Amino acid sequence: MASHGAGYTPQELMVVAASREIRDEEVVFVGMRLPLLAFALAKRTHAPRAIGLFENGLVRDTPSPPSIRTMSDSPNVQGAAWATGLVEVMSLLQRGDVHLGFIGGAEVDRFGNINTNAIGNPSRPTVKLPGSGGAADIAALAHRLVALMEHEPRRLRERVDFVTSVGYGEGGAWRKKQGLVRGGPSAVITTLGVLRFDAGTGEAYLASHHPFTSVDAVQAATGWELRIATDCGTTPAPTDAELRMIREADPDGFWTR
Amino acid sequence: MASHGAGYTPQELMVVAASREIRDEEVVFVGMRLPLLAFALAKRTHAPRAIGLFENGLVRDTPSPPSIRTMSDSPNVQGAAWATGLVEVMSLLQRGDVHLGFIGGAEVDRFGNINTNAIGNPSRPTVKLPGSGGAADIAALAHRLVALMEHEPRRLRERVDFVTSVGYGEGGAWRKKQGLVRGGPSAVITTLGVLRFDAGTGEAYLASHHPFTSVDAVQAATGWELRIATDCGTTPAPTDAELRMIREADPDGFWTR
Amino acid sequence: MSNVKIVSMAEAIGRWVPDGTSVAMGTALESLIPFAAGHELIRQRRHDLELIGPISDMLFDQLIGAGCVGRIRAAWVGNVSAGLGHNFRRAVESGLPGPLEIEEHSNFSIALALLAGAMGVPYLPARTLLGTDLLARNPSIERVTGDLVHVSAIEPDVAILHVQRADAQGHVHCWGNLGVSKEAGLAAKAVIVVAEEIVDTEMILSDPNRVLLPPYKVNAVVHCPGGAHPSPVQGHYARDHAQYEEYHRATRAMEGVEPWLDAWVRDLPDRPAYLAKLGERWPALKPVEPRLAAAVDYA
Amino acid sequence: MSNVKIVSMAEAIGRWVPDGTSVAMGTALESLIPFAAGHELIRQRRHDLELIGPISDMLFDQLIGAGCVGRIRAAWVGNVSAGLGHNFRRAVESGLPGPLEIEEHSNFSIALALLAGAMGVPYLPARTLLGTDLLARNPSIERVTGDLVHVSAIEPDVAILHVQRADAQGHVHCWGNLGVSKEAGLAAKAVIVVAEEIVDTEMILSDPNRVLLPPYKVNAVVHCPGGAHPSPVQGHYARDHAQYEEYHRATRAMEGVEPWLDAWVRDLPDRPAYLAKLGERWPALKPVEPRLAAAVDYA
Repeated sequence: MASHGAGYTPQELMVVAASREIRDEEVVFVGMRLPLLAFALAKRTHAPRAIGLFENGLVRDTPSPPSIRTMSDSPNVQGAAWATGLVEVMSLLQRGDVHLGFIGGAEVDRFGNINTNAIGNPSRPTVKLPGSGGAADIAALAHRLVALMEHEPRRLRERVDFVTSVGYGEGGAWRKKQGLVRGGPSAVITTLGVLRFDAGTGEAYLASHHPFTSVDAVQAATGWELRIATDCGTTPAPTDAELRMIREADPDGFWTR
Repeated sequence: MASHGAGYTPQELMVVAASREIRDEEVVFVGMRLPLLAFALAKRTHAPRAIGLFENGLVRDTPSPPSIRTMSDSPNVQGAAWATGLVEVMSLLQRGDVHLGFIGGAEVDRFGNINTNAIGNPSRPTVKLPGSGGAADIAALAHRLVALMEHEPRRLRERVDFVTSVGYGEGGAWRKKQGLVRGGPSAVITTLGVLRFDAGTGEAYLASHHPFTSVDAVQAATGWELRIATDCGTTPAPTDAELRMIREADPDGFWTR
Repeated sequence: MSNVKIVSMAEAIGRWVPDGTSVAMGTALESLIPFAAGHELIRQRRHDLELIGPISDMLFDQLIGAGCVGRIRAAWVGNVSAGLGHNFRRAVESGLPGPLEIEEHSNFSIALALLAGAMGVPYLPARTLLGTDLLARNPSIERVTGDLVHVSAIEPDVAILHVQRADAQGHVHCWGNLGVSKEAGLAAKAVIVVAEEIVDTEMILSDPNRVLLPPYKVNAVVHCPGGAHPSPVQGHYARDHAQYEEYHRATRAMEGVEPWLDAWVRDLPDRPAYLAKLGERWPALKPVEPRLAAAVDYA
Repeated sequence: MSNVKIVSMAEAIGRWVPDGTSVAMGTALESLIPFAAGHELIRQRRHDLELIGPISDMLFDQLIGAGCVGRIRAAWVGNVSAGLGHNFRRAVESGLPGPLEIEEHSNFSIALALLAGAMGVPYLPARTLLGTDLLARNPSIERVTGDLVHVSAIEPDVAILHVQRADAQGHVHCWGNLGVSKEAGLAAKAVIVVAEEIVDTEMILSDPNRVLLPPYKVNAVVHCPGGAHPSPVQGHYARDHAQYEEYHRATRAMEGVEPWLDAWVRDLPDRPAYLAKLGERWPALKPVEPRLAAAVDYA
């Protein structure tokens, strides 16, 4: 693809941006698709001692092998550092062991709340989505949350129809009032830019736009009046080395092309 | 020993009596010492499909091998049907899977309450005992409970100093009032006889005395005015076949002599 | 001490999963999914089932499309590598082929519900779901203090567990990712084990830590090699990604559902016929080289 | 990615178990008891420890006798095959050699307390202990409804876990009866693993289902063959019943305690010296024939 002529796809840039959210020695709730590649990339670059958790019951301290389509594919179990149950891994999350969690979503709103259950009235939805999986748990219980999304006006909405995974709720001290002991979105990495959140209000702002787009284009693709960071710049492009590693991990381009 | 000249020891008779409490296909919380032998005997006679649980995390559907001293001795793990954790096995008990549980005790009272924590004032005991282990859980959660005890006046008391393992409490509907969902003592098998409990009042009565003693001797060795069943008879003596099997399972007589 | 529990898939489903049963399936997430059991439910035209599981990777969608399902309690229903489950969508959006009641969970809440059932307690506490519409809309999860919810126990009528090997008496070895298989099996009132291999009791008892649940919990053992295809079974076969894509495409329009069910389920009498229909795809999924676990000595 | 956690027993105890620490030990009940670690605590003259465990088969009694312990949270303290623990008795009955605070549990309640800690919740519900003096006297267990108690979480400062094998990075294999080892390790703020064997990482990762807990939870790995003697270690050595009897007899009178501690702990610099002192008893406990677990293929 790479229709923007940059030599890499938006997905590849998202993988690189996601990998940079991972710090060395962190425990990361990995999830599938792009985060799987981001974890592999981080392990091979700046975070060699990061640990990956998978909700099916796996803990890995080496990256998942290439070409798997689900976290339960046999190669993801081979060489795992622990193969246990879902309750055990979710309990690590609940205890506060997880520094960073990745999730996806169909819709996100200006306070980082994410919907993966239903578009429209939840009791009679116009589009029924598959549901939370572990995303709601990760959003509630990880110290930091990073979501990865397609950037379209129908996906970045003023208010989501159903809160599957909590962001900053209605903003301000909302999370604390709900009894949430930690966490909240650290970044939403989209196909067009990186959103971060105001520490006081919990409202999203554009922290950087990807090299192949602009602040105006991001604004136009967002369903509310998106705030822009005063120092909003360009998301760093992938290096050649990063692209090579991503393409080794996703040789068929299943997730990134 | 066998000082009473019967050709078997009181402990051997207790094992036989305990084994007869086990019905075929039952799930039995075995415990150690004499119940271990009772389980092995029952499996080899009338209850070949009984299942044994051990609180360290073991489930066996074959008897434990001979000559083990604790449930965690390596041979007790070998050939187990499940080797898991304490929580899992106790959860089977809590769910109501366990038909019959065996425990021991230092003191028992007229309502079948058992003390294994402290003699005297629990805050400054004259004799400090090791504690519950799993006995309190088994007494609360098994459908039927069988306790095995030495029969002495200081051990069979009007009221125990500390309730470790609940019997029928103060009698009547006490168990239900405490919120206990099932269970209660079915028998206390002592070195002198078998006590059972009135279904209405929960009070102990002598159901049978062992062949080498008498109702009067049992009365004299009991710390309260023990009721006697109108049909109180003699505990059936071990058969030669039973004795042979017990001695195969406890070749050194560690538990039974 | 003979206690043979081996029955055919048709017998197991016929006896233990009547209409209206609540069934836990797909408990190891994307692996070990009991598709063969699900297909037998479709062949026996089961109705009003309540399906329970963390995620369902395509199986629940097939059962919904076949009209077997009245209610779902799950965290996710779809097709993991291909996307949405079209039958699930249609059932919720339009009530086709029939109405579908859903109780929506997260993976942790459905797992805790089964664990509570396994532990014999009415609920377990958790710090998840606070502030979500999942909590607001699910009557089985209750906020009890400022920072804690109680997740109510679930005790399925039956759990159907696909495993690598079992003996005739219900001793079971299972390995790889375990998901909520143990919890579901222990919580359920009855357990059907579907095994790739039937082996001697001695083999299972040589490694009691590898056993999944106590043998007395197992009511039926079905020998069904390939019974989890297209999901992966550690040590036996890889995931057949293509079938997930094909099913996704075939069932996008409602008219595609019945032909797919006829071709892959109803027109096939049993699992061997299904595997034969796969042709060369089936042996190609088998691993070439073993990857053996290091030796363990129980002496 | 080098991350070597191997230290000597003296270093592990010195760094992770200062005076006043709460320590979970003896988590696999009568097996895998970390006696070598306990003896190092005695040699380093630790004070005011809080000991946590389901039952303690002799180890807690030794630590009490040596004056290391200020508080115990346990279900049972004694000597399983020989009877009472004389030091425990004396400490509670007479405050000798020092006062001892006890919080008395059942095996299930202490296990649930550790599980609650491992799960990150303040309590877990249970149906046990209703009507007992254990409930009446233990402030960490509360009756909350007519038929349910809540057991408060315990998070030990450190758990000391004896296992069969580990690598230098804290990947751990453990088998046999597991007791509450997993729960204690997950609940604890730090974990010391004491291993019979140090092996290659590859060996551990060949069987991820056999792993006890995630490697990042392990702070120190101590190589200490025979470190659980006289308790049994599956696949390595049998229980040395005689030592339990000897200790029981030797410590019946208080005057016998110090000589026993000198002879078996203080006068010995480390575990090899202890094993040498055992003489012919030690090799006699080793199994003659292996009993290998059936092969498992992760391909």
